Amino acid sequence: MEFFEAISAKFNYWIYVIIMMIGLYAMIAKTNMVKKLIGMSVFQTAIILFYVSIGVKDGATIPILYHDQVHADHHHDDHAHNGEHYDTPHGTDHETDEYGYPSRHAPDVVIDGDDFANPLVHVLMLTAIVVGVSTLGVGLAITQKLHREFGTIEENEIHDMIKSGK
Amino acid sequence: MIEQAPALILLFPFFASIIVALAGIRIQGVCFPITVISMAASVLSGIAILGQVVNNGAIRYRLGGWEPPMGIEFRIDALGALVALAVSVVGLLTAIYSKRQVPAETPDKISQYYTLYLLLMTGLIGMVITGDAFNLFVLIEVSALTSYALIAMGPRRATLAAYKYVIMGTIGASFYLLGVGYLYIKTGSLNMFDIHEQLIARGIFDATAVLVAFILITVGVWIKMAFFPLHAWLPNSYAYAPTTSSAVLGPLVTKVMVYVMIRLTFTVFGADYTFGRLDWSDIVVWMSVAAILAGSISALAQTDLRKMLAYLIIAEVGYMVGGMWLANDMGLIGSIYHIIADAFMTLCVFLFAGIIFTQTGKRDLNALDGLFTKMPLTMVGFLVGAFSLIGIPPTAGFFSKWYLIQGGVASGHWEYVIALLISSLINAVLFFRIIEIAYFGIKPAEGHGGHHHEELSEEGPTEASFSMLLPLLVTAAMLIGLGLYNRDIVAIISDFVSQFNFGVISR
Amino acid sequence: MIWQFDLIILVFLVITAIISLQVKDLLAASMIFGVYSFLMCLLWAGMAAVDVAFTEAAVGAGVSSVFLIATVLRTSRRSSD
Amino acid sequence: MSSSITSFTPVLAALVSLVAVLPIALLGRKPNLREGATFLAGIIKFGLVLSMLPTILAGSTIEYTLWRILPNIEIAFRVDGLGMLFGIVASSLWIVTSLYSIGYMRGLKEHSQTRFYSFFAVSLSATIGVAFAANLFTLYLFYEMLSLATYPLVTHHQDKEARTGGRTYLTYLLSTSIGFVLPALIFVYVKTGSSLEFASDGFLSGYIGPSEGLILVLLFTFGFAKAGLMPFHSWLPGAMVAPTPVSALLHAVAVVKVGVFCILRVYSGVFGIEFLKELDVASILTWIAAITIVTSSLIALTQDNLKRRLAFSTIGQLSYIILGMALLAPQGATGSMMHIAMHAFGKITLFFCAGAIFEATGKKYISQMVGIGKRMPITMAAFFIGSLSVVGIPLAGGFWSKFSLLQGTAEEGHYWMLVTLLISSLLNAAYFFPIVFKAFFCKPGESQYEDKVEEAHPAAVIALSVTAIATVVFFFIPEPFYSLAESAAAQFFAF
Amino acid sequence: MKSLALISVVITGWLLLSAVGDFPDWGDPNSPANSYRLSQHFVTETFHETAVPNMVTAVLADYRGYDTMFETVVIFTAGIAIISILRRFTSDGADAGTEKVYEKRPDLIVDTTCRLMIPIIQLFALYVIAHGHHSPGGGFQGGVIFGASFILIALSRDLQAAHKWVPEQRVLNLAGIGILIYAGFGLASMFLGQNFLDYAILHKIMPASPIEARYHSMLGVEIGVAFTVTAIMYSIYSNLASKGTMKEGL
Repeated sequence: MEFFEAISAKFNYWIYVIIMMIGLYAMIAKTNMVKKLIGMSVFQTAIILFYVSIGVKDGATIPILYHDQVHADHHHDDHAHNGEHYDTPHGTDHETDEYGYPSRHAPDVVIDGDDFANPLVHVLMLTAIVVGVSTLGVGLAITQKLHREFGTIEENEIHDMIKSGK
Repeated sequence: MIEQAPALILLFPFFASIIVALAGIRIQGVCFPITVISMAASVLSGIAILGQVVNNGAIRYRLGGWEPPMGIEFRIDALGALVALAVSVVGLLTAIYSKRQVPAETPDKISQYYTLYLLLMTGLIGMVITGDAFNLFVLIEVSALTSYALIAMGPRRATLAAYKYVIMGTIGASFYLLGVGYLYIKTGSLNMFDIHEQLIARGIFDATAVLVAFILITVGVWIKMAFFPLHAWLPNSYAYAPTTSSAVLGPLVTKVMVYVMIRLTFTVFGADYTFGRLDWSDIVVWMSVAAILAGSISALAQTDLRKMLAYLIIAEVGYMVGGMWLANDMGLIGSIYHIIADAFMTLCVFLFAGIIFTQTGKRDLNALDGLFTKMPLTMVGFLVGAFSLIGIPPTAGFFSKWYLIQGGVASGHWEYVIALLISSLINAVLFFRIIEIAYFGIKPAEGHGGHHHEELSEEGPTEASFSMLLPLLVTAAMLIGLGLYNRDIVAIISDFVSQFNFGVISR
Repeated sequence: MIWQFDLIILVFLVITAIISLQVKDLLAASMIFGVYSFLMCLLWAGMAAVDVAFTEAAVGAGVSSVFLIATVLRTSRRSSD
Repeated sequence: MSSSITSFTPVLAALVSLVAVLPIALLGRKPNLREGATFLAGIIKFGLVLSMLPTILAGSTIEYTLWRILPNIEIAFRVDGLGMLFGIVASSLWIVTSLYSIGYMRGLKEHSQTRFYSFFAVSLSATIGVAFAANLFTLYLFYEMLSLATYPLVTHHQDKEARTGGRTYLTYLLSTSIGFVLPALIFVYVKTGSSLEFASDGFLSGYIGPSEGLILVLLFTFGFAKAGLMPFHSWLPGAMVAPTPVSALLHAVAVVKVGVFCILRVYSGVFGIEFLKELDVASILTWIAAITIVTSSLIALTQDNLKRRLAFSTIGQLSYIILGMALLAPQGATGSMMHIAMHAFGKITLFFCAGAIFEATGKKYISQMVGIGKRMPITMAAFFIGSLSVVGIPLAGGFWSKFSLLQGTAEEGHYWMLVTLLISSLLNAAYFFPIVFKAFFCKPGESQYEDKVEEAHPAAVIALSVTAIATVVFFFIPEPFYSLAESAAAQFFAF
Repeated sequence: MKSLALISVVITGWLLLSAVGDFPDWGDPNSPANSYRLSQHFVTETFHETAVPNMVTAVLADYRGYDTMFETVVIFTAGIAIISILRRFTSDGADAGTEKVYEKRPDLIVDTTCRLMIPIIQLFALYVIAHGHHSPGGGFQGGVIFGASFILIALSRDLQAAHKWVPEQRVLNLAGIGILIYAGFGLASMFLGQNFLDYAILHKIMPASPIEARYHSMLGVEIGVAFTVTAIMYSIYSNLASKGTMKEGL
């Protein structure tokens, strides 16, 4: 069974490779342009899956502080709901920055690094998703323009047209 | 303001693009001046950056004030400053050139055109100056999307080429992204310099993941720069795109990707890893030889002027990749110098091709029939560019070849030297064919001393407009200037190169 | 997080990816691609990447599918492969 | 070592004709002024060159560094005996040739003469630049410049033949210079790391091994294809489609002599005689030269087109020079350097005559020149003198150079070479004298020329008589050239 | 082509898989990526440095705000690119028969449902944008949803109907303004003497401490992003759906 454990320890790295290869194959081998673009999206989502898998931590939750945690020992509960001004608890001797403002917000809140999933990869992947959809849109636009000019979205047919000088 | 120059070189075209997008739709007249002014400002800040770097070392600019690796930083050293300046100068020249071209070729989309143009500039300059591996990916995508559009605005074959480019380019960028991911999973960092430190600190140079990351990144960048086996997208894209588009894409995109390759290879992985541990330079140099020969020979087969030039770009990319992989300082200096020199050479010939296409309306070499007497200035500008591509002193092309061959000889890669010589001979054949047509016309004047071209000179095309001639001539002048002052440029480059002591790399 | 669920979703992902690339009717392909994206966002939600999942649900499963369908209806629905 | 003086004069001498291009091009509409500019430039050039002669004869050199172009490589000029000799020949003959070309071009009403004169001036600059180059890089620079500047001259007629000639011309010259010389140049640079400055006894010895040395020698020898060594000779006959002044000055004097000059420079200044002796290349080079000599002379015999015959004769004569140098003996070197000058004057006379005949009668072929001597006595007399000089018979300057060449072979004991030289002299006689004989002494019937043929345009006639007379004069006073050559040779062999 | 694809796929796949064995276990908290100070800092310090409970938002809009700005630029670029590729301002007879009146009779059920749904959708979108600091969401998600609501109008009625709300011109202005808002924050901090996008300095012009200045600036930035994304998403759809004529939708 430990073999299965060894697999299960990394299985979605394996499967992301499989999905990605499906997409790559479609990108190269398909002749229909829309199919190529679908393959492209599959390819990109597979990469995103890979990145997200990096950030996973066992026993970690979503990278958002929830109320009780934020206000574990924080005076103004209501301020958390609508992001109004946070000011430091009076009377406490927290270090301040050159403007006389507190240099750390709510210093009493203690956060353990292993409780939350790695937010960085999520940020990167938000960007990657947006890039993906932008590329998809441009690709589709080009496809429509080609359809307008050649009347087909099959790449090989277009090549034949150009060869035959149409 | 001077300490903000690193951001400004990027922000001028960036803000200009937004302004053009907003205002240009209503008042199309503002597009051109805004573009030129912003690019000029960008050039000025580029000069400021270069001055700073030369005087007091590499610049670090923290975006958002977060200290790296938390935040993103610009890290501009001699190499970055030089290439950034070159990019902005090429951008300015092409912007001036586009004055008549854009309304002629894309009449109803002027503002969109300039928006995309400026965004492309933003992306390229950002790629050069950024110090963050993932940010580089984002900027690659910015420049890629703009290039797709700039190409797809052309006629139908350009659209098809643009589609190919979309697919290939996405594969390349995704490979790069994957490579960064593989590095991230092993080092946990995204800042290029921090990644390098982590690789050393964790001592994981032997890890398979790092090797795979290296391969993925290299191949991805090769796809984007159209290195020989992966070049399929390039020729048609640049041959059929609108002339201004190819005049800005041809010189810049591939060269900037070469810069990215050098940056990643030396900054992220380090020379010791690339040339010491891996020691693939023999294979890669052979590949570059194949690239050079393939590019030159297929250029020889073309009758379409711009397609021929596009194939020459492939050969030139071979020069630079090979030069970098020669694994000695001379080769590296040569390929860096060639980035700059070739940017202007290619710009020169592409501007020429654009002018010819506009003035004569023909694509093939016959368009050049006896043009010497009709458009002397244009032909003079072209001659300089051609001589530079052939490698005739004192143009810049000769000296880049000089350094590259020097590196090849020093490292004993004779195949590379021979390939360089062959390709310059092929260039000589190509361009003297053109010169002959342009000088004497296509049909030989029979009999003794025909007064052939004087007769033709009445009708037919005339000299191009000032806005098109000026960039061409400036570029030609710069080619000669770069040649005569190559010593100073190489001195700057050596600042960058000298930090890698190739001598001690165990090969 | 429970890796058995993940495994099941991953298997479904592979299946949907293959189907959406094999089916000849492009409209169906687009729809199945939407399914694929939605499964993907489930998976990410399970991986504690809520923002990514949210974005994928909105962008991948939502808008991308609409773009694809628009293109398919505007060009041609049949695909030769 | 001889003292060296820093002076700007050599740069001026090289650049004056380059500057002259501007007025020539601007005055394109007024032919007289244009030619006046050409003359002025020529005279200034010649004056500048002559002004340096005493210093050189005094045994010192003149140097000037123009521009440091590469890390530790400069564009620099240095005038020494060899350079001076070549410089005098080229610049003096330019004046005569411009005179001649006025006659020729106007006589034939050639088109686009402005272009012709401009590029002519440019190529002269390049020639002098080569002559006064102080290091290998500068030499290469001007060598390439010359190749490019002469291309429009070769293709001057723009007809099919001219283009083919031009293509061959460029193909041979560029492919050899880029393919052979450039890599050899960079190899030398990488190996020595020096500034490529010519040293009187070479700077290469000690840096490279014998095998590399041999390869380098061959690369340089064949790389400078302007020297017309076989098998890289066939551009020269091809280039004969050019107008005769071009063939005369460039392809009898400037271009081809630049080729041999470069080879002499590289042998003496880069390798050094001593090192060449170590490499033991004398036999190979002499044999290459000898084969070229004999073959070209034999080919020349079969040519009916006069200019082509002259071209092949030139190829042979050039190999004399290389052979003389390859003997690696003072006498031989002296002879070969003198031959640069002597052959120049003789051969240019011959070309002038050929051009004059063509201009006056439109005839190119020897078989058509029977009895022409009666109609154009001056021309044919000059032709006779020129051929005397080339063959090397007394009363013409060529005798001295050939004499010392023979001396050199004898001293070094290369008897085969001695024989070769003699045979080739016989062949020379065999392909020149019949022309003269037919021209003057033919049976009344077979003369192809009736009365209306006259001498060519006076300018041309004057020019060719001047060179002919010069040839004779140099037989009686070969002094300047001889002393220059000897001093140069003395420098080479100063070990 | 297929064989070429197969070869490249097999090589790439083998390459990628060969490295998998080298990875840390899935979900390992001590893997370099998770244990390195970068992600640790983002987890533990974000709240203290920016007062934003949602780490993703904070990292997105502040630490890597430069990335996000260009992410927005990518969207903007895509919009402009699609217009420049596909849009046809002159109506030639390319797609004939569309010259008729485009106001087709909407289906009653669909129309009513959408009338009910769309306000709710837009309200939710605004919530997602505004509350991105405390809950999943932010400018992108909200913007996409907002754009989707317009797309829904165009789908349920017709493109023309949607155009009454958001004519093309206005869409583009919105997109540009969105980016200007984002970059404006950066520029403002530049004029106040700090580096580009350094929000902390904005406390000089905000009634807030530097940390809160970051907090509020992020909100503004997210709104800018939302503008652009909304506009461009709709613009892309309207171009793709009408094949660039902007006449008849789907």
